[in-house]
Amino acid sequence: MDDIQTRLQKSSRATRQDYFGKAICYSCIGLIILLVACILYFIASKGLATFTQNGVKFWNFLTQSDWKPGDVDKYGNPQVGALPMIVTSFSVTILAALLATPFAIGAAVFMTEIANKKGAKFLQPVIELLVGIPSVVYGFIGLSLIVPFIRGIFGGTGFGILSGTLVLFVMVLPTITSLSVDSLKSVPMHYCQASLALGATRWQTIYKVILKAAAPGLLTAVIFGMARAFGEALAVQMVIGNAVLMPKNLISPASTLTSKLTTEIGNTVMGTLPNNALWSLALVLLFMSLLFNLVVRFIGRRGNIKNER
Amino acid sequence: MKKKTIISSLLALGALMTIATGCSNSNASKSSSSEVSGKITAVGSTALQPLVEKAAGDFQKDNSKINITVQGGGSGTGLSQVQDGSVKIGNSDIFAEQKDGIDAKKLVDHKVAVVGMAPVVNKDAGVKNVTMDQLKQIFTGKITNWKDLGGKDEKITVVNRAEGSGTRATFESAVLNGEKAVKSQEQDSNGTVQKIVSTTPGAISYLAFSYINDKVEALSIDDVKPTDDNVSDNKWKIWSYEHMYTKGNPKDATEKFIKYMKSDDVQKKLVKDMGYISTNDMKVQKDAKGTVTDK
Amino acid sequence: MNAKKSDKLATGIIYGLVGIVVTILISLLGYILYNGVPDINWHFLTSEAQSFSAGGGVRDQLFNSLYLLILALIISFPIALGAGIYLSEYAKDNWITDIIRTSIEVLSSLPSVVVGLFGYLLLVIQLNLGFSILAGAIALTFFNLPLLTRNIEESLSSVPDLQREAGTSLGLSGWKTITKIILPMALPGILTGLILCSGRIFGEAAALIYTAGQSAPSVDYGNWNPFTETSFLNPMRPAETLAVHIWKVNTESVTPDAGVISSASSAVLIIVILIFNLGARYLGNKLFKKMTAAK
Amino acid sequence: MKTYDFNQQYISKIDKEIAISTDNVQVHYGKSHAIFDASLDFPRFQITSLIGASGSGKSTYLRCLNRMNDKIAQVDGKILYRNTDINSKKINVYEVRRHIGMVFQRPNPFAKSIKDNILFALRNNGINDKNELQKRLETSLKDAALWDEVKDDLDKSALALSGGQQQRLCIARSIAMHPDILLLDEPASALDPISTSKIEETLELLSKSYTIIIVTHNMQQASRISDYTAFFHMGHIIEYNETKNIFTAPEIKATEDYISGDFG
Repeated sequence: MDDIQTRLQKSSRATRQDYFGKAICYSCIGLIILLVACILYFIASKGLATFTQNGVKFWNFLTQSDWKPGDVDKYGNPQVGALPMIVTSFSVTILAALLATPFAIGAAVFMTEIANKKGAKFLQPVIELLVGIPSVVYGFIGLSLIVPFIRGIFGGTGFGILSGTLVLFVMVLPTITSLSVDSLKSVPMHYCQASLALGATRWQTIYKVILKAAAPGLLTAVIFGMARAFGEALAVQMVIGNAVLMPKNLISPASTLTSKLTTEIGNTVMGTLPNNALWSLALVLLFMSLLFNLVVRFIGRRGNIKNER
Repeated sequence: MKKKTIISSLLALGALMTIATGCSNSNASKSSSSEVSGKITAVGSTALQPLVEKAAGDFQKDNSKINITVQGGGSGTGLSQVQDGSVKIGNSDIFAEQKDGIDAKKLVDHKVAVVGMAPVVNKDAGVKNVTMDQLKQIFTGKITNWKDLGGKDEKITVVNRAEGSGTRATFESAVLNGEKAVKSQEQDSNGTVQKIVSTTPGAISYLAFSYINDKVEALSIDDVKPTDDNVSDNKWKIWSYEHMYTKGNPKDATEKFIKYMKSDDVQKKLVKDMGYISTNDMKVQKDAKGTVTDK
Repeated sequence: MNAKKSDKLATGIIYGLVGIVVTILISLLGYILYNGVPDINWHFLTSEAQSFSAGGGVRDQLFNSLYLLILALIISFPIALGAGIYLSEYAKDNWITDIIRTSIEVLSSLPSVVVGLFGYLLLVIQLNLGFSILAGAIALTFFNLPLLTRNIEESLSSVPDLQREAGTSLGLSGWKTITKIILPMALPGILTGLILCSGRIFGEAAALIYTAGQSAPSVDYGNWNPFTETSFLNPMRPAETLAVHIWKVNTESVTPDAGVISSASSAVLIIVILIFNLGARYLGNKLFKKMTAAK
Repeated sequence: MKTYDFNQQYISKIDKEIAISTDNVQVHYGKSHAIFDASLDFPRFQITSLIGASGSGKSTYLRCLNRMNDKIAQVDGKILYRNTDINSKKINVYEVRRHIGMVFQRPNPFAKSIKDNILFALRNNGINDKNELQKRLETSLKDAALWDEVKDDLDKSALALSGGQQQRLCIARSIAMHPDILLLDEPASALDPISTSKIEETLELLSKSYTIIIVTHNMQQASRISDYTAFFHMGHIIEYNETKNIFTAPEIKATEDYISGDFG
């Protein structure tokens, strides 16, 4: 009796295990936070140097469209205007996501709700396989198939936002699809059964019950896809033309943040304006994906609240 | 639990390995025997990288105590790292004097090869020869159609090289005379440029000799053909050196390796294999400002 | 439009979309395999890459890719596991958790170029790791972490709470319950996530160009001591992976058979991912069966 | 819906040895108050039923008794077990749960073999003696009336068993720990009548050596197997008495209405 009483009050192996486990998990999380903080700090400190050390005005950086970090304009100001690249980056990302989303969700619905097991079993690995194709390969396929195709139809050189969009469309398709499949699968089976039992057609069930319940997950899938598109460098670089020009239409050569970054970083000297200006681009890239994230989280949260009500 | 232990012990092993290699590195550079030994890291120009890599491989066969690591990263990277002293050799396509932020006085230049570059056009254009002035007008955006040069009625698509790249610096200093290039597509690498020019009608760009093949049309300038011979006596004006920079005069292993790079073994064989021109074959020399003098 | 008609129409549209997707996917895979497979042979897989002569292989690149993948997983998996457990089991619904989740999402949306450059700045230059496998593996960890963490969290959360209650009601510590009861049940899901991540790592190039480097120095496959310079296990050597090799061959290489090497390498890459994929799937199924079915 | 006066309460005194008791237990889920001033004494080696409508708080209350609500609710008040307030922060909850076991509404065997289901927690509690483990495996399965059905398939996955077998396995798993008290949260609600009656038989056997507290929806079940019954309504304990008294002569109107089916 007394023995049990004292054991109730004393810590045991189980308590120590729990402390141990918690310590491990907390340090892992801590490490991740540290990494993120590190990245933010390093890139911010490098990227802000353009403005603090080289005296470039932040506003000019965002709104001007002349990018020649090595040269000065007639007033003696460095020419670092990133607007064309920002606009292009956004255009290709959003267009690619717009294009890919219906296909991806269609495929995901097919795999989870319509296809028999064999169909889904076949599609799944194929899609997972595509995630692993290196972007270089996409780039070269884009260069040898898509660019001539666009040139043949729309004229011009074939390089431009449209080609970039098409390449990115194929690249983000597997990402969005496989994540959409996950989120559709997580909708409880009984939702679907209940709806069917009430006499709803399959499409009504999919549209009104399943897609609605999975909406936040689908949104996340699209964001992940967009994130990949936004940050994609090597493939886009090959088909977009890399000209720092304000995009006038979808088939004129343009340049994204990432393509500029990869083409030039190796040629610049650490600590000089051309180098810092590139880090500023990286900072913009970082900042925009951050913003992206927050906006979508916000939307996702509102969606959740609505669903609960 | 077993899995966890394996993972953690592997992690620990990894950490140990890191530390140990760190130690062994410093040991290696300290120990000095009669035979020259040491560790050389060469970083920089991706264009020069394969040549140095191959030469380093051959070199190490006879000098097993010297360990050479060759890495890419670009000319800017090479120059800034050798200036920092974090590597022994900085490979560059460009004179250190031409780079902002590099104090060329501290660095010693070792020219290991000469690379010639030629304007290339898509075969469609129907032009095989231009004058230097026409070439300049194309790249500054004053001539925009091939028919002005006696070719097809086709718009000229200028594909420039990445700003700050050695190739572009060489081309602009030889052709543009200080004028600014038209804003246009830019590509970083020879391979991509070659592919784009060969597939895009009306495209013009420029390539190192070694990348010119029968898929693109290399232009003659003022009826001078882009050949190694024409480069060696400066009849062909668009060429540059491949540099290996050291901080101060090279010592020990580094000295030996750079000597090897300049030796006939490398210059007569590897340099040619790579499509470069040997510095020994040059009858003229160029300084950082682009002034050419007889050797 | 009545419900039946719209049902048919919608189903038709979905079939149409899927048809297009499948066509794209299949023709893409077919294109790569058709172009590459005929050139894959034993010689290609087991010989060294050549810088400027034809007939090079991808032995080192293939090994580097695998080694890098394994190192990256060794580093990132335990961290992701801890973080995933934290998020699914310990995290309370408050602002701290919000911040944590946001940071993980930020990490996941980081463009690979940015990760590469960050790795270059911090690992290669500041920490003086040089272009090395270790630097590459750490850079890959940045990609892996958010994906793996999310996947592990989801797999853990999908294990019914009843299992947790079963564990705790027996007086087991929370940690034991998680590691011994919940984790094994989540294993098939975690495994699938690992495959997806591995596939991504395998194809990653942008982040590695600046961290693991673009050169594949010849290594000694008989030297099992990871602390020596020439050992194939040495994590401090620069290592060009298959994906980076494809990039390099396509952009800068002067090898005459660059096209062949590139398409064959792409095919090899896909086949390796395929093997991986099927293997892990088989393993996952087997695990799942072992847990649920009679022996 | 009829309204009942929660102040009207009848708690009978227990003159037997008490295994566990609660003193003014309050439970809050966030802002909502789920259990009000619950004070009960549970007699040793008896079966006590907790009955009441859905949402009356009986399951919540049961889960307080071995601290299963720790992460989800705020529990105040005292829970006395062996003269110790086990609701105190200083108490080692893992020890509490070792002595007060629990079986849940839906069977939740681990995804392990039948044998490992029973032995897993034992091994983790430091019991490594092979003979002892074998003995406990056998007796617990026998006590849960499962031994005859599974003795040849001990290495089979527990998930391959039927629902009723799984639930009895869960009971066996709990009693293998040799607890003092066994809490059961509607253990038969997900099962068919045959499995249910098997479980009831098992419980009656077990009550010889364990104190059993069971939440049930099924009033026949409560009257069949339990010695004492407590009636919960909207977070309040309305009446607590010997089962036969509750079912034949309830003291409070609400109890009577509930039992006669004329409720709410």
